[in-house]
Order: sequence, then structure tokens, then C-alpha cells
Amino acid sequence: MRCLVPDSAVSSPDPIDGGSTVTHYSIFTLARNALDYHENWPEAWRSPDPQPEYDVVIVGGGGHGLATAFYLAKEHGITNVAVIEKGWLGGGNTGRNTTIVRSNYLLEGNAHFYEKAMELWRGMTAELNYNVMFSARGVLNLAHNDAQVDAFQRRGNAMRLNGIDAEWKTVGEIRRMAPLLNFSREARFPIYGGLLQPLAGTARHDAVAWGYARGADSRGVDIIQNCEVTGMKTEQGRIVGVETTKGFIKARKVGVAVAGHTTQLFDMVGLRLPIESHLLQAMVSEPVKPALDTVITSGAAHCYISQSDKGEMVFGGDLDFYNSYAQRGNFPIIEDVVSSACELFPAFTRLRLMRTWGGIMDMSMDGSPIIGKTPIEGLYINGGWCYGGFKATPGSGWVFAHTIAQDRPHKLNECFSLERFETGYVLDEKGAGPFPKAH
Amino acid sequence: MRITCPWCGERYLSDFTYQGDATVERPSDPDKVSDAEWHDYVYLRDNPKGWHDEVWHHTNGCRKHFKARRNVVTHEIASTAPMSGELTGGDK
Amino acid sequence: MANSATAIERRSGLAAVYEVGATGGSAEKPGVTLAERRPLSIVHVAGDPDTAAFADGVRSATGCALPTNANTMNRSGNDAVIWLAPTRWLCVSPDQGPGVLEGALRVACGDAGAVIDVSHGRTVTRLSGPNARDVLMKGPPVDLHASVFAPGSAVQSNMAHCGVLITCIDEDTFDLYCFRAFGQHMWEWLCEASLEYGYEVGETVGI
Amino acid sequence: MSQTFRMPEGGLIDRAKPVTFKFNGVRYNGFEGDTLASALLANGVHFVGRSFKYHRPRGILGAGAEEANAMVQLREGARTEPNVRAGQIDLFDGLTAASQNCWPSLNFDLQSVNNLFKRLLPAGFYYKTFKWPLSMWLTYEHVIRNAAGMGKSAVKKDPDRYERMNAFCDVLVAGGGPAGLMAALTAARAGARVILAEETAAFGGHLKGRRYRIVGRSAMDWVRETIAELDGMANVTLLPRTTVASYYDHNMLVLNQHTGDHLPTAAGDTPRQKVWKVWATEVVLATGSIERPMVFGNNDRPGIMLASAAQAYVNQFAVKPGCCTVVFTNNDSGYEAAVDLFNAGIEVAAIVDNRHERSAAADAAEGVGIEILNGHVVYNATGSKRVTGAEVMALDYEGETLTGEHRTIACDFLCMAGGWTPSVHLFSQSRGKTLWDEGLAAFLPGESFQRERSAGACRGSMGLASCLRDGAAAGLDAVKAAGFGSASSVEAPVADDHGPGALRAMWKVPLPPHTHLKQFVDFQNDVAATDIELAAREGYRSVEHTKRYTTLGMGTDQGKTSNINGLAILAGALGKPIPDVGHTTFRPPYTAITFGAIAGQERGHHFAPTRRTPLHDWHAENGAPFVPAGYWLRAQYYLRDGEGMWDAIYRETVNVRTNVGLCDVSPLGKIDIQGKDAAEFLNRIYINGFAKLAVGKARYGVMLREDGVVFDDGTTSRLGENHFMMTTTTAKAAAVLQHMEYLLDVVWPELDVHIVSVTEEWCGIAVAGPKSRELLSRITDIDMSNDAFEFMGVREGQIADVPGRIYRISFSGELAYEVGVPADWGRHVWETLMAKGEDLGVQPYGMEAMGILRIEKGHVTGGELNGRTSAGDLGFGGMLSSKKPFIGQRSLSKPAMTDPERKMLVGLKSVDGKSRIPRGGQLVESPGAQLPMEMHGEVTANCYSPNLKEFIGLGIVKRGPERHGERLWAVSPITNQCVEVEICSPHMFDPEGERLRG
Ligand SMILES: Cc1cc2nc3c(=O)[nH]c(=O)nc-3n(C[C@H](O)[C@H](O)[C@H](O)COP(=O)(O)OP(=O)(O)OC[C@H]3O[C@@H](n4cnc5c(N)ncnc54)[C@H](O)[C@@H]3O)c2cc1C
Ligand SMILES: NC(=O)c1ccc[n+]([C@@H]2O[C@H](COP(=O)([O-])OP(=O)(O)OC[C@H]3O[C@@H](n4cnc5c(N)ncnc54)[C@H](O)[C@@H]3O)[C@@H](O)[C@H]2O)c1
Ligand SMILES: Cc1cc2nc3c(=O)[nH]c(=O)nc-3n(C[C@H](O)[C@H](O)[C@H](O)COP(=O)(O)O)c2cc1C
Ligand SMILES: [Zn+2]
Repeated sequence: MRCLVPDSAVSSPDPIDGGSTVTHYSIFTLARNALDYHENWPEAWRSPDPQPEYDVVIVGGGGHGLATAFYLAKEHGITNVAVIEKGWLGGGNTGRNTTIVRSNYLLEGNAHFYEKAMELWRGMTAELNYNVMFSARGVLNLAHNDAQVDAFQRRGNAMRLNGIDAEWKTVGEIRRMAPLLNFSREARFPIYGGLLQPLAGTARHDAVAWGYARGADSRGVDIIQNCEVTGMKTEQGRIVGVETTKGFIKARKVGVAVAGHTTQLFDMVGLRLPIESHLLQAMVSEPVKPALDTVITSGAAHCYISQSDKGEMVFGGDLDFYNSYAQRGNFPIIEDVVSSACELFPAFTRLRLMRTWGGIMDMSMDGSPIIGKTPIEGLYINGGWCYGGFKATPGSGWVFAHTIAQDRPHKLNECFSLERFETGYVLDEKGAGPFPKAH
Repeated sequence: MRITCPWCGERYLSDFTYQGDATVERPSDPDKVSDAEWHDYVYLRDNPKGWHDEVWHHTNGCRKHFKARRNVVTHEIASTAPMSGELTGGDK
Repeated sequence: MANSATAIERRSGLAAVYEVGATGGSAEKPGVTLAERRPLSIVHVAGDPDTAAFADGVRSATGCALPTNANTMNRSGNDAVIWLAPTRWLCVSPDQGPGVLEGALRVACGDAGAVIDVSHGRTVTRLSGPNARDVLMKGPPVDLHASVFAPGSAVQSNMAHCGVLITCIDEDTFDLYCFRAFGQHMWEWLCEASLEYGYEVGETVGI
Repeated sequence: MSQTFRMPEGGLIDRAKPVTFKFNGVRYNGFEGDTLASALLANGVHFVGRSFKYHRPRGILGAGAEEANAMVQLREGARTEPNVRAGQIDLFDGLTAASQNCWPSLNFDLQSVNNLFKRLLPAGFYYKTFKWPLSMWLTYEHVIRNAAGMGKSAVKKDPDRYERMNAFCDVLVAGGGPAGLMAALTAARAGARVILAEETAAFGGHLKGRRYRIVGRSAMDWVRETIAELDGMANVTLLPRTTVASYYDHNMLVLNQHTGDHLPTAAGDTPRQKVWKVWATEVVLATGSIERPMVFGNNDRPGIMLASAAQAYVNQFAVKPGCCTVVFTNNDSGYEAAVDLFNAGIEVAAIVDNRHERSAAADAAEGVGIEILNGHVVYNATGSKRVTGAEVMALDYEGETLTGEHRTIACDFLCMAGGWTPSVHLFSQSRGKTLWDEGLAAFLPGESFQRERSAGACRGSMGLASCLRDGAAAGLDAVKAAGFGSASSVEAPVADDHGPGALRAMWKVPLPPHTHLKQFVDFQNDVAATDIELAAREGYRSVEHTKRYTTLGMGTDQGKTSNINGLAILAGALGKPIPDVGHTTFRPPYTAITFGAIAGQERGHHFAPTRRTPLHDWHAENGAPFVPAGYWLRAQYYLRDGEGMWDAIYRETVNVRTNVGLCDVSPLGKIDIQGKDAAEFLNRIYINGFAKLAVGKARYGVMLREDGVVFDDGTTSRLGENHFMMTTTTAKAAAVLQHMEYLLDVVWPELDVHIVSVTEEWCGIAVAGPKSRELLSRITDIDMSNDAFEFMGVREGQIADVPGRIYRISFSGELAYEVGVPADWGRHVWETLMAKGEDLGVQPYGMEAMGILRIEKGHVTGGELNGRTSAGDLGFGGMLSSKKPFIGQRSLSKPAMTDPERKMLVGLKSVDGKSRIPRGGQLVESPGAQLPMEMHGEVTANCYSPNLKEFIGLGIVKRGPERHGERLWAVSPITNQCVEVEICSPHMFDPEGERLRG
């Protein structure tokens, strides 16, 4: 149904265009629907059958694929687009990550790209007319020794000079931010200080996928779930379409945003990539009343943790350290991560672990993403996200849409080209070298 | 996961270190290979979804490297062997 | 290291925490006795077990046949040769003085094998008593059940984030080897793990 | 308070052991053997908590792990614990518990206003609102967070201890009900190593709560005898109060044992809880089944519970949940419960059965005069803080609409028997796929993926006799598969078979026209049937979307009572068969595991091991604070009375350059390399040549990764033709060893080289300073004269009466030596040096002084070896050999590696001479320039040089070497520092290096 009362309550910089029939979400529409027991809410997105042909086919209905489709339509007016998802929207890493959103990078290429994403995060709820609960509660990296203080301050300074918010926090200040942290001198990893990105935080992962899906759909994008891409067809080095479980779909351009399955897709056109698929686990405690208001990460203790709005502690740590396509891990890493949480927060030993799960990480050889063109004309790659692709979601979609629409990378993703591994201009934030599991 | 070291026998995951794709071979004479071949050796991987031949290091044991054929979807291990040996099993 | 005697006493890596007679836990009869085995001569040898020169060399220098079965050790008296890897063993004996055992092995094996003195590089804890096995069960992820880990067995694994080597001396006596720098950490860890059974710190075991 | 609802006799409680406890500040009595739930019911307390979203009054739904409502804050102070299920708390004397999620009190909870707005708060409402103004979200969020979250975390350090156990067995049996007991017995009698884990305090499973008979006697007698037999076997480990929580790859399972939770504090020195890591050859899953609620209006009122729970309360705990009940059922178990309740002296006002045809199970109930209403449903429950009645109507034959007269039957508790859900959690975790069973209307285990099998109710065998047979068969199958081929079967004892009979699934009770009542599916998360239908309507149609949009099954109970009802309602809304909708993924753990138990002993100073050098105690005794370096602790500086930290550091630094200093360098990695190809091997891994290194000489070497970036550096000495000793950085010691092992095992197996880490064997003491030669010559028989012992020479000999080595190498740039002696003698040698050097002014120096000395000389460490710098960047270009191939060489021709714009090592001097160069500073042309600003380089190290008497530093700067003399600004916005620096050569002190050769 068409939105009758123009919604005064939301000042969206880009109100959803009148052409489509979409209910504007607001307290008013909510109240009106309450009157008829919510029996008249329309679908958030359609479930169309695939058309025989599209200008652009995006493979992968995660945050990145959906954001790409959204910005293709919104920024480049390309609406004859399909997003092909083998399972359910957001069921990949978008639906299983610890939702930390930040841009606290040392290397320039990373810094500028992720900061663009931050800018989009801030406007996302309004841009999508869907509350993605972006919560700028701050992300604090704890330093546990002098070497880390050095490294973190160096990074903080680079951030500031790149125009990114960053602050150094003393132990006293940290105590006020997160009183339950372990400030004991006897701590195995005493806290020396911390690098805070005040405007960083978390967001509701599912809402990001759903919000972009709804926004893209309302602009005419076809979102096709339960449809797996099984092959990619090329002619004279040019992409012409994709084979799917719902038949062949012709396409002028194809953008691949499938995270852990990136190499699978490019194997279909005989391309090998500097990417390995690894397993990363995450977990939640039982919900408790607010006990942690900031996102805390500790490199030394291998743990990052935040409390969701529902009250669970959402946390994770290292990879399982072996190649895997299973969305389930093993116990050793859970032992490490949970003991880290207990070391950082001695009072948390009495919390209980409610659920654990895993996701398939597209670990690149330098720890930075690959977004750009490929040797095959009309075929574009978006992958290699490692631990960090959720925070990139809007920026990734934004530059990927530009790259696909213009057939050349945006300034922001030039440095993320596939060629960088041949030329040597890698972005190795960690300095770990060509070992995917080390990033 | 329980992994059978060809020498020490079956041990738990936490005694081992994963050391990468066993099909990757270092060019015996790097100067003789093209930039592309060198790039391939350093950076490119098959990363198959299914049976995968891997190198593991028995870090908290005999500290030797060996090969394992492991299914990276189910984590089943078809066989392990010394680096000089042959892997069997799996549909590979 | 050149073979040369010295009168200087060796200082244990546990010196700061080792207290003979100390007890832990409320059990009236301690279920575990923890003691350090020292001083020892420990030499790492590497070579091809099928090369007679090497295998015989090790035997003549230690009195123990080279164990070629994985996870086992051969003992004669208080001397032992412990399997570490298909081409590596650890020769252990009560302290023979600096470089003595190493020298003997060098001479005996000639260049058939590599010989490295690590006498000072390990902390060896002896656990004994009815609950010694139970304490160890809290450590490494390996099967230490009596039916599997019997006298003469030796296993390498990890516990408390350190690599360890555990040998079974008899039904309820075990030696736990770890790197010297981790010694105190491992000792304190073992004391805590022994609490529920009650433990007592014994005299150092010289043999 | 008297236990008004306690029956005079019966039950498995110990009336001889009365217990008092406190709930919400009120003192009550119970008995040992009670759970908090049974004890509260004995005292007539039903209303125990508030719900998550609407803060509605909630009571006790179940009797164990399935509980979705009655969660409490257990204990106080540092031992407090949130969200504990009342039915899983074994009562102990002095127990205190309180309701959660209510303020100021359970009875009067302000946030219960949410209940009035419930129509405004459907599933996912927050995605549609709270959007304006943007800046306000953090404020809204604050309110939402405080409303959510259930119980409270402790805020003090946990006084309890936790431990982990490792166990291996032939057969692990999960669940100690009849099926599990038979399986364990069968496997145990065959002589296999058996572990039997049972989540609750007592074995017996459902039998505890039933009046079943086995071989003509109370089934519990059989349970006791069986446990006695198992207990007597050496090959059996019985683990009560132990949950099998997680099922991982290759039959590795994780158990959570509650060793001390049933006591005021854990007994003696036993930990409060243990995590057992079990590696089982074979597994038997006998985890039973959980009863389902019925989905009718206001079915969440306190006093509405599962029929099986009510049955357990009367039979196991001798507690009457009330005086008068109505049983609402869709299968025969309701009748069984009704009869047990009747026999307990409770008035059963009616059995409301949605099935139109009368079941044979009705005989017994009718026999005692209970009214039976076939083809009827309870569509609403009256009351608020306690149910007061059931509103009943007849059902048309299709079961779609209500007909006839509506009638209210008064009751003070109401039983729901909605059918049984087999607990397939662990099976599913093991990667097994489930299959839908139409008869039971539930998912059952399909084909096994790992070496496990299910037995009893968890695979749909609901009758007792079939459970016993099932267990025996599964035990036999498992023990045979585990290698006990000759194992013989054990006869299952005779018992009668009580099945649930034919069930009439009714996922959601129809309502009279125009009535809108909340029909709860997931009690804990306040998910009602309408929420699930809304999700379907809005397109969140995958069961995974519905779950996430409505939070169905995402509570602490993980949907044990709600998942099937929920997905069935979704299937209804989508007009799809249930198996097509499928269920969400079962994930570990089955019930939540305490963090502490998972961490075990890895807390506090055992969280990570500490590595101590042979000189650690001396440093501590001599006033040195320590700095962590990986796992190592290293002496930072040695404070003398009246000194401040910097005084000490500068004193130590100057003393090295004027007299002689001692530094503990033991943590440097050391690798012994032997074999006839040792030299060739080193040649291949270092960028510079080692083949021609003379015996008795040391050489500085640099290693690259294959991508051409510097990996590590250090000096390697040749002790014999085929014998080398390599030193690595402390940080990379392990990585370098593994790297070398990899190359030898995988890449160059033909090389005859043996490598062993000897880091721990040696105590390393740097003896540095103009008087170092004099000092050493006093305690060693080695000829220390310059010509006998040249720079980079290595000698063996007696040092302070112990055998050792001296390397003439220098990190400080002074005339210096590194002494290596076996670790146990380290302290002796160090103390001898201190004593013999007193007149020479010998002093120890720590990491800080060492840092300054190396900066003065431009020697690189961590800050420069950052994993991005090349040999050329660090000034090692000249060392790159062109005569031989080495690891990483092939990558050096890449464009990026030869880019003139690369950041290269330089020295930095503070221009004004009095301002410290900011640590972690970035180098820019003018600090005022607008952002983003070009960074020409970064400060990698900084200090005040007491020898050069100025503030200096090291950095890596684009085209650095060409820019000596140029000025830049070192800025640190996050510490508000900005200092002008001049770029210079990194070799700032004694550039010609005369001192170290002197
Ligand atoms: C445990 C965990 C924690 C994380 N924590 C964080 C964090 O805190 N912060 C952060 O920024 N990032 C984090 N990440 C990384 C982040 O989640 C991902 O990088 C990001 O979500 C990737 O989004 P995507 O859209 O590219 O991929 P996905 O969300 O995985 O979407 C890819 C989609 O492609 C589909 N697909 C795959 N193959 C095919 C095919 N053949 N045909 C059709 N469709 C196909 C998949 O089904 C999937 O839905 C974490 C990841 C994990 C697993
Ligand atoms: N009358 C009926 O309709 C009906 C329906 C269902 C069951 N039953 C009765 O229930 C019994 C079923 O026997 P059973 O042995 O299959 O199941 P059970 O329910 O009797 O026993 C299962 C046991 O496993 C434990 N458990 C569950 N999950 C666990 C885990 N993860 N870790 C450790 N312990 C766990 C439970 O605490 C319980 O004690 C039979 O007596 C049967 O007659 C009757
Ligand atoms: C940020 C975040 C918070 C979560 N919170 C909960 C929770 O409160 N309850 C729950 O059962 N699962 C929670 N999960 C886990 C999901 O239930 C689910 O396990 C995860 O999305 C992976 O999907 P899968 O388990 O279906 O494979 C959460 C996941 C994420 C990413
Ligand atoms: Zn091994």
C-alpha cells in the first residue's frame, strides 16, 4: 500500500522515491497499523522470479551485494539489476559477525576507504528508512605493553592526520568507560592505555541486510533468494551471464560479492585468487543488564567484545587456523576466547555461554580486501574481507557500484586491485606477509 | 579434530599447526620461472571446497611436517602421510 | 661443550618457589607428591636409527637401546633414552658433570648423528601418588589412562599453553618435562591442579 | 513459612534434612532433594519473574532445562549469577534468590507498562521506529538496553575456582534416563571404558517424575540398583550434575560438570565447576524428550505449566502445584498426568482434549471421575499474577473454528500436554540431519554422520519398555563398534509401555471471532503467534529470517519448548508443509556453560604462561620492574634509592659507554644447527653468505619472507665445520624455528641438517662497555686480547669456573661481548661479574637503556622490522648477495620493491634540542596543513640520548637516505605533541664504529 501521510518524523536526505509502492516506516505508520493488529503491513521486499536478462547481476545477497545493488540504483540509476542469493538474505557472514564498525587503520588506503564507510553508516538509518541501530558507542583497543602503546599511538596519529577521529585513553579514563575491566597490577596483561575511536561502534547486522534489500527492492532491483549460481558464462573474454539453479540468466555485467565463496565463483571462470577460506567463530553469553557500554578489543588477549541491545555479550577472537568451509568450528579457540574474556573482565566468569557459531572468512594474502575489475571483461570482484567486512558494507557497496557502473574503480578502491599482489603494492596492515591465516 | 601424525599417532588439534596447501610447490630454481609463475607460487591458491591436501606441523609432538587429505566442509580426514608419502582416500 | 668439571652448584629454575615439605589442599592424606628431578644430564640426539654407528653409539653411551617405537622410552637403571621423533631422542641421566654425557655421545656416534646438550634447558617435575594420574588428566589432551599410558610410555603434547613431555615411570609415578623458562609457571599450575587431592612437595629427586 | 503444598509423604526428597532459603527477601523452608522451583511451589509461590519485552508476570513452566520463564538471580555479591532456571537449582541451606527484570519490585514493576503498549511493539518494531532524530538513537538505545537483558552480571572478581578435565573413553552416554542407563549397563558389562553423564542431580530421567513400574516394582528401585552396579565397576565413570553441552568434530564432546553449585560453597578444594573434554570412540545419545506447551490466549499466566512438570512436582518432590487444575492435552500423556495429580489429592476439574474421538487412556481418568471434554480446547486463561480459570469452547471437527457455548472452569493451575519434542540437539550438533515424523509431529534423528546413535525418547521411542530395549540395543551397537566384538546383549527388564498415543497437532488454538489475545509461543522472548505471522507477511519467510525478526528461540532456553510450535505456525502462515520450512540450526551448547568453567585454570597469572630467564630472581631482588616481551618478562631498569625511573635509565646508559654494563639477553632465540649441509642451508635462508664463514666466527644475517620483506635478523656463529648456532629476535624465535623446519621437511628434504631450539639451555649476558674486556679477562681462561679475540669472534672456555662461550658481538655499539653459559649457572656467572667488576664500575642495565643504546647506533628492532620493510629500506641493501639464491630474492624485482618512494630508515634529531620526539609520531611537512595530510614517514623509536645529550629517534621516511639534513615535523595529535626534527644518518653515535673494534 502507498504511504498516505508524508512522514514528517523522518528527515531522510534521500526519501525513498515515489515511484515504488513502499510503506514508509515511522512511529505513525506503526501506530496506524497497530489499529488493525498489524495485519496490513506490506512485504519488505518482493520475491520475484528471475528475468531472463539483466544489466547487472550481483552474486551474493549479503550486506555487500545488497548495498551494491542499492547504490547501483540510487547513485547510478541502474535498476535493471538482480541480486542472486543461494540461501536466505544475510545468511552468510553478514548474519554471523560481531558487528564492530570502525575505521581505525594505519595504512592510508584502508583508512580513507573505511572512513567513507563510516560516513555512510552515520546516514544509513535515514537513507534506508530502516533503523539499522548504528550505535556509535566507541571502539577501544587496549594496549597491554609498551610496544603496543607505540604501535597504537602511531596508528592513532595516522588516523587523525587522515581526518579520522581517534583519542588516546589513560588507564584512569578507561576505568570510567569500562569499570569492569581488569585493572589489577597483577593482571597477566595489565592495561597500559588504549586507543579509542569515539565515533566507531556497532550496528544491527540483520537490519543492514534487510534495510538494503528493502531499499534496493523499492528501486526495482530483483532480489532472488534460494537461487545458487553454479556457473559463469564468458565469450571472448567477456562475461555474458550466470548459470543458476533457476536457469541461465543473461547479464551485461556481473559483480561477485560472496565472501567465503569468492574463490569458488572465480574457479568457474578458471581464475585462481590470493584468497583462502578460513573459519572464524563468534559467540554470545546469556543476556544480562547493561554491563559494558563500549566495544573493547584486545590484541594481546585475542578478544573483541561488546554488549548487544538485547543484553548478550557478543564476542570473538582468532580464526580456527585451518582452511574450512564449515560454518562450525572446534573447541580450542572457544577456550582461548572465553578465557580472554574472563581475563579482561574477571567478573564475567559467572556469565554463561549461550550459543556459538562460525562463518567462512575470505582471508586475503595481505589482510586487505580486493574490490575491482578482473581479467574478464564485465566481471567484477568484491572479496578478501577477512575479519573486517561488516564495517565496510556501505562503503564496499558504494565503491563497487561505482566500479561496475563506470567500469573503473573509484579513487577509494584503486589500491584494492587484484594486480597489487603482482606489483607488490600490498596493504599489509599487520605486516604478517602472504599467510592468509595470519591476518 | 583428531589428526593422525604418521609417527606419533592420533593426537588432538591443539597439538598441530596448519601449514597450508600441500599442492603448492616452490620452484626449484626461482630465477628460471616467469614473474607469473613466481606470483602464482607465493600468492595463488586453489582453495577447493571439499577434499584438500594440506601440510600440518606436529608442533607439540615430533615437530615434523606431514601431509593430510582433509575435507574442508566436513572436516573428515581421509589419510595422512609423511611429506614423501602418498595420500589416499577422499574422492580426489 | 668441552668436557670440563666444575664445583659450581646448579641453580634450579624453581628456586624461587620450591619448598620441601610444603603442602596444599585440605585432604588429610596428600594424594600427590610433587618433586623436582635434578640435577640431570639431558642430551638431545638426532640421527638415522637404521645407521648402526648411530644406534650403537647411543646404546654404548647410555646403556639403553635406542627406542624405535613411537611414544616409548628405554631405561637402564636411572638412565633413559626417550623417543621424540623418528630421528630424535632425548638421553636422560643423573647429572654426570658438564659435557660428560654429551661428550660420550659425540665420541660414540661420531658424525653419524647430531648431539646437543640441553641439560639446563628443561625443568622436570616428578608426580607420584595415587592421584598423580588424575592431576595429569587436567593437562594434555592425550589418553593417560593406565591401560594406555603404562610404565615405559612417553608422550609429547601441550598443557597450560606449554609443550610438554610426560613419561610413565611406574603405575603412579610420572616425569613431566617442560622448558626451563616455563618451569615456575608449570609448577604453580600443577600445585593448583593438585589442590583437590591434596599435595606435598617432596625432596628433589637426584636420580 | 510452612510448606502448605507439601504432601505428607512420598517423593525423592529427604524430609530428614530441612533447608531454609530466601526468595525476594522472604524466608521459606524446603527439603534436601528439592529444587528452588519445587520448594517455591511447596510454599505456594508461582509468580517468580517478569518477561523480557512486556514484563508480564511469569511463573514456573517446567521442571528442568526446558524452563523458559522461571529464571532467577541466584546468590548475592561476588557469587551472584543471573538467569538461573529455578528447576535446575538444587536447594541448599541459606540459598538466596531474587526475581529478575523487574523494578522496583516483582509485584509492582514499572516497565510492565510495556504490556499496555504491546500492540505498538510487534516483532521488529524497533526497525521501524526510534529513527528520529538520528542523534537520539543512543538515547533510545540506552532505554531499550536497560529494559532488556534479564539478570545482572556479578561486578566483583569471582572467588570460585574452575578446572578442566580431559578424558578418553570407548562409549560416552549422554543422559541418565532408562535408555541411557540400559546403554551404559550394556557397554560397561562388556568391559568398555564408559562415561555416563546426566544433567540433573539424580539418575532416572523421567522415571523420577513418574509412577512407572519395572519388573513389578517401582521403576526407581531398578534405577538405584542399576546405578549401584555401574558405580561398582572400575571401567565406569558416573557424572551426575553434568551436561553434555557440545558435540565437535571427530567425537570430541564438551561436558559441564557442576561440582559445587548444589552447596553453599564448593566442598574442600574442589572447584565450583569443571569442563570435561571427552574424546569418545562411540557415543550414545539418550537425551530424552521435552513436552510442548499449547498455544492459547494468555497461556503465559503464572500457574500454567507443562503437564509433565506438574507430574514431576507431585511424584518426585511431593509438591502440589495447586489445589485444582485443568489439563489441556492433545495426546495421552495428559491423562497420565491427570491421574497422578488426582492421586496426589488434587482436584482435576477437567481434561480438555482437542481430539474428538475418545482415547483408551481416558478409562483410568474417568474411573476416578474426572470430567473429560473431547473435541474441546482451552482458548484463554483468566487471571493476572496467577491463573484463575480456563476458558473452554468446543472445536469443530476440522479443528479450525470454535463452536457452542463458552465455559470458564475455575482452577489455580493449568497443565499443558502439547506432545513431545525429542532432544535432537546433540545429534544435530554432530552434523546429523533430522527427519520430520508426522506421527509424533516432531523432528527425529536421521542418518548418523559421526560415530553416534540415539536411543529412547530422543529418537521417538516414547514408551518405557521400548526405551529400555532401545537403550540396550544402542549400548550393544556402540560397544561392538568400539571394538568389543564379543560383547553380549543385556536383557531389558519388563516394563509396561506408556506411549503418548495418537496426537492431534494443534499449533495454535483458534480464537472466537473478533477476539485478539496474545498466544505466546516463546515465553522468554515474548514471541506470540501473531509476531510469527507478521514476519511471514512482511517477507521474513525463511525460518532463519523469522527467528531473527521475531527472536523466536533466541533466549537462554534456545527454544526448547517453542521452536516446533513456532515453525509449525510459520508453516501454517506460508501454507507450506512443516518439513519444507525446516528448523533453525542447533548450536552448542545444549544448555549454557559457565565462562569460568571453560577458562578452567587459565585465569589470572595462568591466563598465559610466564617465561622467566635464569636471572629473573636476581632482577627482582635488585629492584627491577619487568616488561612483558611475548611470554617473557624482562628487567626494565634497576632502581637505586633516591632515583627516579629516568635517572636510573640514563645512569645505566652512560655507564655502558663509560665503564661496563651487564644485560640479560637470555630471551633471544637460539637454534643449534648441525649436519653436513648446515652451511648450505644457512646460505639459502639468509640474504648474505654463510658458506665461507670461518669456524670460530660470527656473522650478522638477515632473513626475508618469500614476498621479499624482512622476516628476522640475528647473528649466527660457526662452532664447527658442520655446526652453527643461530640467534633470532625474541619475538620471532618460534616462527623462525618453524620456518626452518618447514623448509627442511617440505622444500629441501635432501639437505642433511638437524635443528634444535636451545634458547632455554643458555643464559645470555651482554657485557658491554670500554671495560668489558678487562672485566671478562678477570674471570675466564679465554685469551681476551684484541688480536687473539677479534671482533665477531667466538670462543669456548671456562667462565667463572663453568664452561661457556663468549661471542664478541655488540648491539650497543661499544666494545662488547655476549657470554653464554648453561642456564643453571647463569646467576653464578652474573654475580661473579658484578663482584669482580665492582672497581670497574660495572652495573646492570635493562631494556630501557638497551633501547637507547641501540637507537644511538641505529640498530633496528620491532618498530622497524614491522613486516612491511625490505632489506633495502633498513640499510641492508649491501648485504644482498648476488652470488647465490636465497628465500625471497625472486620478489625483490617487483615494482613496489624498487619504488624510490619507499619509506627507509633514518635517524631523527629534535631541532630545538630540548623537546622529546613524540613516540608513535607521524612525520609531516607542516603541522598546520589541512586534513587529510600527507605523511612522509613515521617515528619508529625515540629517546633522550644521555651520551649525545639530545633528543633523538629513528624513523622510516620516504626516500629517507637522500633527505639527510632536511627538516620535518614529528606530530602526535592524540598526545598533542608536535616537534620539528632533522633527518640524519641512523648511525648517530660513533658512526665509524671504532669503539666496538677498539
Ligand atoms: C564470526 C565473524 C565475526 C566477524 N566480525 C566482524 C566484525 O566485528 N566487524 C566487521 O567489520 N566484520 C566482521 N566479520 C566479517 C564480516 O562479517 C564479513 O566480511 C561481511 O559480512 C561480508 O559480507 P558479504 O556481503 O561480503 O558476505 P556474506 O554476508 O557472507 O554474503 C555472501 C553471500 O553470498 C552467498 N553466496 C555464496 N555463494 C553463492 C553462489 N554460488 N550463488 C549465490 N549466492 C552465493 C552466500 O550465501 C552469502 O549469503 C566477521 C565475520 C565472521 C564470520
Ligand atoms: N508417557 C509419555 O507420553 C512419555 C513421553 C515421553 C517420554 N516418556 C517417558 O520418558 C522416558 C524416556 O526415557 P529416556 O531415557 O529416553 O529419556 P528421559 O527423559 O527419561 O532421560 C533423559 C535424561 O537425559 C538428561 N539429559 C538431557 N539432555 C542432556 C545432556 N545434554 N547432557 C546430560 N544429560 C542430559 C535429562 O536430564 C534426563 O535425565 C521413558 O520412561 C518414557 O516412558 C513418556
Ligand atoms: C550480533 C549477534 C547477536 C546474536 N545474539 C543472539 C542471541 O541473543 N540469541 C541467540 O540464540 N543467538 C544469537 N546470535 C546467533 C544466531 O542465533 C546465529 O547463531 C548466528 O546468526 C549464526 O547463524 P546459524 O547459527 O543459524 O548458522 C547472535 C548473532 C549475532 C551475529
Ligand atoms: Zn608427530
